[in-house]
Amino acid sequence: MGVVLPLDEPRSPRPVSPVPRLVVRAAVLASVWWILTGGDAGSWVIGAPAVLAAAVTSVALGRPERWRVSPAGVARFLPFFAWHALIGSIDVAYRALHPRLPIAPSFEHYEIRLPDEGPSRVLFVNVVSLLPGTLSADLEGDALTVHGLIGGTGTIDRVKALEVRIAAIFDCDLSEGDR
Amino acid sequence: MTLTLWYALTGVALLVVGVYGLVSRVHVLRQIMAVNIVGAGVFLVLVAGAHRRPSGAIDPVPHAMVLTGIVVAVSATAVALAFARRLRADADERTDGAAREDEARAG
Amino acid sequence: MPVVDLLALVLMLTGAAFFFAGTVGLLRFPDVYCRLHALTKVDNLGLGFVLAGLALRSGLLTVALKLLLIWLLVLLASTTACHLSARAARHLGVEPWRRA
Amino acid sequence: MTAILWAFDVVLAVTLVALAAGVLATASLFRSIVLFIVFGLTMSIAWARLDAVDLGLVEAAVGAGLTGALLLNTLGHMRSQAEFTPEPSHGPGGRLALALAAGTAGLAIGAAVWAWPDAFAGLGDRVDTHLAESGAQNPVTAVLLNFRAYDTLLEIGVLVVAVVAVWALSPMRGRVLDADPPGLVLAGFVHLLVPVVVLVAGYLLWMGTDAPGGAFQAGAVLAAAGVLLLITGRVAPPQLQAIVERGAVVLGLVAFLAVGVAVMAGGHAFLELPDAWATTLILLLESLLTISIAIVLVILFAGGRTDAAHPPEDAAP
Repeated sequence: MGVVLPLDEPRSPRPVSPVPRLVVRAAVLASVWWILTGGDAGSWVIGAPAVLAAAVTSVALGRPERWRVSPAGVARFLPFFAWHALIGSIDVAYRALHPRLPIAPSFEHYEIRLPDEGPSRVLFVNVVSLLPGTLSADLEGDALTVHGLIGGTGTIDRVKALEVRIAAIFDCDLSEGDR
Repeated sequence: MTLTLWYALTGVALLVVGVYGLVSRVHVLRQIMAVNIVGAGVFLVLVAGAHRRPSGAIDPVPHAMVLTGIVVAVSATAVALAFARRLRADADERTDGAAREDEARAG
Repeated sequence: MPVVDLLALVLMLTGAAFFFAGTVGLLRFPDVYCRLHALTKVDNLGLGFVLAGLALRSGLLTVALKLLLIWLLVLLASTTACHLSARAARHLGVEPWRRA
Repeated sequence: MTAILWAFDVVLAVTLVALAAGVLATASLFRSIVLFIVFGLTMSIAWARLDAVDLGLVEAAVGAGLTGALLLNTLGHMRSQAEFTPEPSHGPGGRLALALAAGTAGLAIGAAVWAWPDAFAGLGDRVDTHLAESGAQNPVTAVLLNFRAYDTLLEIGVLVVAVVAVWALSPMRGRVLDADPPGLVLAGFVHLLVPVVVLVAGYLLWMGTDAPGGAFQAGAVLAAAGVLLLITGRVAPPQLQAIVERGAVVLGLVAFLAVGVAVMAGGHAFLELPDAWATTLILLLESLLTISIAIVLVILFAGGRTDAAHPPEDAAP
């Protein structure tokens, strides 16, 4: 099962109604407001118009996309991310403090298989920069340039492993990515 | 030395640096930044002075004035920058015009 | 000192240590691309530890959630800034460093 | 603990002065502007140290963020050869004279500051006495929107005048803004961030009545979102010809005047908020001020008028 979040369906023949998107985003933003104000009931005088304005802004800025988030994918991704972000930081910190500066930087190229322009790609390209030894340095179409701090084939392997995890969050099929 | 005095003197130091920069620098952008630094120094003196209430609370009136001051400073900066851009654009136009005349005369 | 406060202190000091290492990396790494590794990864983890310590000290769920929100926004902003900096450097033709 | 705090104060003060000197001494204007932005952020730490959280918020958003964006934008307009300008030297004698003059003025002001009495209540006690009837728990907001509402009225007037001045100076011919398409990562960032920024502006507005925050902070944060949309090409530069934008610019000023005059019907002086209505009126005024401040700051950033008579040419240099 997956929660249907309103966004994109690039090849959808019919225009997608913005109303469900608006409702879902307003709900998400309302919970953010709740967090900000610590659940102050009186704050909704400003909160309700602010949430509405934010939701309308969000819908107006996005393309009429539709995407799904798989809770199971998220549940598997979070510990993966936490662990690798921790390892990644310790690794860089170690290399920065090491007297001989053990780094061998190089640029590597990677063909992204995640669907075009969707939120999964944005998440992917951003998270690459937080994982051990990899940093997304450029993006042209499907071609991602990764800066590896240690070089070698490990860089691409880690990026590929991450892409699979991201695909699981958004229920994407990576095999049809080479369209 | 109290907290008030320390930060007020820091504000005075910023004021001195800013004034010196304003009169010694020539590029208009740097002069605009110098004025902003002078402003920051003055604001710092005012707010440091607001920290002297025996109760330990702050005096909100200088705070409100400085808050107003920061917003007025950014509008003044924007107007100054608009002047700078206009001067630059007019200067460019003159040079372009002169270059065209030169070309016409040569050709 | 209560155990919670002690744990919070340890978390915040760990965060500070990461910030220190990140800054050392910024100063020691040879080119813009390597420096971005230090800033994006190490400083953000340091911030995460500091915020975790603060959340623990506050002992309030809403404060903890607010701090988590701040951390996520900083992560988003810094990975975006990192990508844009690296991209701009590449487009400007900044040569990557190679070990001589 | 106090020793650590003193060490912190010393480091902060030295950093501030060194950054200010760096801004003025660095040869590259770009670096100079970056140092200026860092200076603004460091100032906001100083505000926090002086218990001026309201100011810290405004300084970070306006002093560092918006002023920095304005400066960078202008630098971009001024063509690249302006970037490195050797500052003509005044000669050692001239520089010494200037430094002596500035230093003497500093010593005089420093001496005046040194002579300050250690304890000085200022107007703080009077604000505290009347805080309950101001309609706001945050004394800074109480001063801004009630006790000294005149100042705020005139300030929003200054903002409107600034827009008119900028507008009169520069019909936006030539390059409008960078035509570079934002790219997937930046577009995704803007898409996620801007709605949250709108929400945070609302939050600062709501908080302002009883904690640090208020119309200026909220307006500045909202303006930052506007600037982000502008530089990533998501919205066109404000069209001042459009009645909506002109209306938004003067909204705060008009509302302020209207409230100021309306209370006179109840036998109050101009801008003297009746106690029973104060909270509602402050929130209303602050909401409208937020919108005006945000739109004014975005227009100041866009830095010129676009209208039918002067359509912006394409961004080709």
